[in-house]
Amino acid sequence: MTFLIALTLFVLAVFLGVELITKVPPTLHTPLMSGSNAISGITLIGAIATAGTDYSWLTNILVLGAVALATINVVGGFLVTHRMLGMFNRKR
Amino acid sequence: MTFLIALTLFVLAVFLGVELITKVPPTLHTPLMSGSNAISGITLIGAIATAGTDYSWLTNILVLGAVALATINVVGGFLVTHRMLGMFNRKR
Amino acid sequence: MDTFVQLGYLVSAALFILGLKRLSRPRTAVQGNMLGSTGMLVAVIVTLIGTEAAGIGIIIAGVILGGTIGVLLATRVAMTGMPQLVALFNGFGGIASLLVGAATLYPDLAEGVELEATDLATGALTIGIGAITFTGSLVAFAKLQELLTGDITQPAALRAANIGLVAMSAALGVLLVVMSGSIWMWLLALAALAAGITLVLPIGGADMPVVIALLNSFSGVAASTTGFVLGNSLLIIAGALVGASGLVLTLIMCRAMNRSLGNVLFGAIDAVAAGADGDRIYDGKVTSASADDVAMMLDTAAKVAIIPGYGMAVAQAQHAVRDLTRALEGQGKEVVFAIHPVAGRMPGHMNVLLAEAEIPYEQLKEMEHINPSFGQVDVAIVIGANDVVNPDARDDPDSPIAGMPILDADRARTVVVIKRSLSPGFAGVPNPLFALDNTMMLFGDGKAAVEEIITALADL
Amino acid sequence: MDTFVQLGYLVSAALFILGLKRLSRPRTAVQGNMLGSTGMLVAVIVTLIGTEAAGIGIIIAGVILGGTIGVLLATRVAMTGMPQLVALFNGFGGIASLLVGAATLYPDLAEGVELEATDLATGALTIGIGAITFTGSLVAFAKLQELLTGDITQPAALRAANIGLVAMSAALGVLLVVMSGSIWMWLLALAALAAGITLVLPIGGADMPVVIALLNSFSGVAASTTGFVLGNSLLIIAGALVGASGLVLTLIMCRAMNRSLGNVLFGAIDAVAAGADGDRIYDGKVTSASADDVAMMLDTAAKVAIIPGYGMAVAQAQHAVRDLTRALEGQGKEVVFAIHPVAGRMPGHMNVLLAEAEIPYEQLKEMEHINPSFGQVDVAIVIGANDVVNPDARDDPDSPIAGMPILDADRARTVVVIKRSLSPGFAGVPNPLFALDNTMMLFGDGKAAVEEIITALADL
Ligand SMILES: NC(=O)c1ccc[n+]([C@@H]2O[C@H](COP(=O)([O-])OP(=O)(O)OC[C@H]3O[C@@H](n4cnc5c(N)ncnc54)[C@H](OP(=O)(O)O)[C@@H]3O)[C@@H](O)[C@H]2O)c1
Ligand SMILES: NC(=O)c1ccc[n+]([C@@H]2O[C@H](COP(=O)([O-])OP(=O)(O)OC[C@H]3O[C@@H](n4cnc5c(N)ncnc54)[C@H](OP(=O)(O)O)[C@@H]3O)[C@@H](O)[C@H]2O)c1
Repeated sequence: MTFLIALTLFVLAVFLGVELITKVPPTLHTPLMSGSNAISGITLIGAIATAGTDYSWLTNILVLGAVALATINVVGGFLVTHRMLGMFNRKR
Repeated sequence: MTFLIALTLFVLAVFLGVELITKVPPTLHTPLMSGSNAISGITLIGAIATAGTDYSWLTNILVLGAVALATINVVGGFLVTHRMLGMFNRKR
Repeated sequence: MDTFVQLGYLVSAALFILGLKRLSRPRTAVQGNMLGSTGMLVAVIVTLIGTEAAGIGIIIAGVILGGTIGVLLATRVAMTGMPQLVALFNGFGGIASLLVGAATLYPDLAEGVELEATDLATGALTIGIGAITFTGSLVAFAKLQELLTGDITQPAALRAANIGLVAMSAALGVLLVVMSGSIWMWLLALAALAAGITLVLPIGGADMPVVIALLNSFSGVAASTTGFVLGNSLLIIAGALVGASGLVLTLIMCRAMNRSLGNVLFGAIDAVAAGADGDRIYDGKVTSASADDVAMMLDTAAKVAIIPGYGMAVAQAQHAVRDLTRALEGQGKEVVFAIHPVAGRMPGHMNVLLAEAEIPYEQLKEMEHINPSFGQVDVAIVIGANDVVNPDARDDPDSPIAGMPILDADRARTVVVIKRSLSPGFAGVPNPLFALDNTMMLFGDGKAAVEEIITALADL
Repeated sequence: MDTFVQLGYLVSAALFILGLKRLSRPRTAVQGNMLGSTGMLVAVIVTLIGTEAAGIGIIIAGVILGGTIGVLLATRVAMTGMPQLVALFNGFGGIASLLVGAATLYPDLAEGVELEATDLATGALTIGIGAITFTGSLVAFAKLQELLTGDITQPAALRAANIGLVAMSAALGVLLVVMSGSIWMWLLALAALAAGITLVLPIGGADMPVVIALLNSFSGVAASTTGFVLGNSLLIIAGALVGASGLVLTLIMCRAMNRSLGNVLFGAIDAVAAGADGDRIYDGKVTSASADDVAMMLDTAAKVAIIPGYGMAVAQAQHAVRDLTRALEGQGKEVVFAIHPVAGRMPGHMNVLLAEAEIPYEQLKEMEHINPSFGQVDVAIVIGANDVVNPDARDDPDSPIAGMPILDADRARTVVVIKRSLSPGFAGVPNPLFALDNTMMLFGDGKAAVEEIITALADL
């Protein structure tokens, strides 16, 4: 993938992100924030892909930290969002 | 560009197109249709890129036809949209 | 160099996106169209610079030829001819994609170069979809331009043939991928061209706008698959944007008519066949009136609603209607226009015509907004509209147009209907509105009739 | 194999998109979150299958460790602690991006392998933005968790330091690209970590939600640039989606407070400094009331509006408020909740709390809907809200919060304000509402005060 194709993907996704989020009701700001925050934990797959490419102790530690921290972000983020939304939904 | 990256671009653009167009007022259906129709004339750049890759008379004729027809679509499409929108806008 | 081209394509894609975004809001639509055309210009310039201009002669010849024709068509056509012109342009886009696909694949196929299966598959899609778009759009054009008139006698046979041809195209596409010979490519093109004709031929003229939007979506997809064949990111993106937006527009229109896409494509003729016995409904119940009668009725009215339809476009009556409006307003009456979303032959058709006649936008009321207040309307003047004010759609569940939302003109105190005869509108069904006690028919050409009313009003 | 991974990534990206789309509509939000997490699962599985699992031990250890901590944190936290937890998670995402960036670049940098300038540049961005996200989020967490309290004495100095550190980070990033040594990478990380601290430290606690949304956007961008470094399409797309949506959310919130982003980031402290002389406003004009007084007032009311604010969250008074509502409704009164978009410390904060107490969604009225009808409200009960009902924002153009839209509680026939003292809310400005003739203050903890009212009502 060339840099410019990568940039094209980036630009398309930015436009899409803007369109998806404009006009959310304030009620949903908090769950939307924590839900999209969980998605930003996608860096986890970067961490996984990086593991095992190098055997120096320094990179191994960096990678272990990256995997663990990104997992907290992902797992915690989705769970907490679910809990929050659950409170809204009991009412409908 | 691999096929799957191409497919990824396609999928992103489809999502984006859907988001951009949902909830257009009926008033704008006709100009929107002709405006997006003009954009579909983008195949013109495909025609241009194809010109000169091969010198057989058959491909040359195909390419000439493609360039001319796509140009009609592009030029005519944008112009006609502009005329239509002009009628709306005089009033504001 | 490649980086430069890619960067230009990215800028162009962004301009298309911003353009579409603005095109879909009334205030910014003109600007949106400008952005779109700027994007196209950027794309063309970048491509010209970026490719070895070996075929530059062909390119220049093609652009001059196409540009001239495009400008002539776009500037000469009357506003009423818009729908068919858009169909025609759309067809040209489709065949251009077909030709590009063929021109790219043909040399390699002819020389027996081994091609990737994905390239062959997307090439086959380009050719198939481009071909359907082309002939389908031409048929739509011919129908709207009334080059093709008269009833289609064998809709069922055409539909069967269409299914056969689409299946055959698919099979030929698979053969092209598997066997990789140029003969399959040409056969595929032929089958798909025939499929486009049989797809659109049996569809009623009233449904053409939906068909055009759908074919517009097709032409976008064809451009996009061309991008797959050429490895061109901008073609992929722009084509996909148009493909998606065309499909969304199609579905929005179907929803406005309360019909499914399948029903539009495969159900229209049956509906027309179903409603024919207008005589029984109209017999002895239709009140015919003169322009003087209408003027007297208007004289005592305080609130007037004008309902334009396809007939107003045919009669080019929009300027006369504007004059009538001004005359009535001069007498202190309130005049509004009730605009049905599918009045005319094209979405927004009435808005374009009335805007042309400089009727202020604020005076045009959408269906949902005006319907609840028809009870307060003293006189509803229906000019060349028919299906969009047919109470059967609302009241008779067995009507072929049952469920289509309508303007409740029949709830006005008095209804004046201006048309040339009792013949039906595009859905082909009779309209009980014409036989109501509070309806008076003013038979005649739309423009002439309105002008007569104006004169009669002045003479009162 | 690569095709398989790419296909999995495409599916995952589509799931994220659908997830975000649904998350932004109340009816589909739960489903949206499910789709998002499914997308993440697909991405992880595909990555595990697709990469040579050389470091599988590390991966498993990391996932188990992180997963356990994540589950514990997410299930243990109280609803009032949500904002800071989101900040914390966000910081972890930021540092993970930083670490991935460093782990990818470091081996090559250390061995002197020549790297593309674009890889180094996006690597520098990853490290810089990841670092700012990390420390910025930690400071936001500490502020919200009230680990960091007290006024920041030198906001101007901190801001100057912040500008210096950001400039330094940029310079170090350029050095990294040009000189390509690992030392620049570590220095860059340090400078950016310090920049994150100095960025968030001077910002007032009331503005933390905006800051968190902004840092959320940053963490998305950091993930996206990680994707550039690794050539990973999914990271690019998902990161960009979050980056854009975080920014849009930030701007929506700023608009709800009628402030610019620049003002939020660099102007908050001044506002707090500006409003201090509450004494003059309140002196001798504040009417203090007992729970019995309030109950008597409520007894004659027909329409009651409850306005919750941050204090209700602090007091955990939502269940008591629900009981009060039921009691009043039992006496045939109409009770509505007026929800200000930035009441509390987090957008939607009040909605979450009231939903927890099972107050029906239909009873919650948004600001624009309730404001025109405050004239018909007999008693407005303000529970722990302050800034969002400050009439100065509407009437005094010199007020530090001038222009922020407020709930027009002062237009109700009678206002009851429940809070512990006359001390200001988070904007730090005095509130003339408390000194109005038709306002009675019920001093005390929110929960206790509401319970007293319920008892008093029952005893009437
Ligand atoms: N707008 C769209 O986008 C769209 C899309 C798809 C389908 N359609 C369909 O098109 C139809 C539109 O309804 P509509 O009410 O506007 O039109 P309509 O139902 O087609 O009726 C038009 C009427 O105009 C009369 N007319 C024709 N020429 C005239 C002239 N020169 N002067 C006076 N009257 C004239 C005709 O009656 P005479 O021959 O007796 O004069 C005819 O009954 C609907 O069925 C709709 O579903 C529209
Ligand atoms: N929601 C968001 O997303 C968001 C985002 C950014 C900024 N903000 C800012 O946050 C503020 C929110 O306004 P607000 O009116 O909800 O809150 P506020 O203005 O911060 O006032 C909260 C009040 O609650 C009282 N309180 C605290 N603990 C209490 C307890 N245990 N029992 C009873 N009362 C208690 C406090 O007074 P006492 O100490 O006298 O009791 C205080 O005056 C606004 O300035 C807004 O701009 C919110």
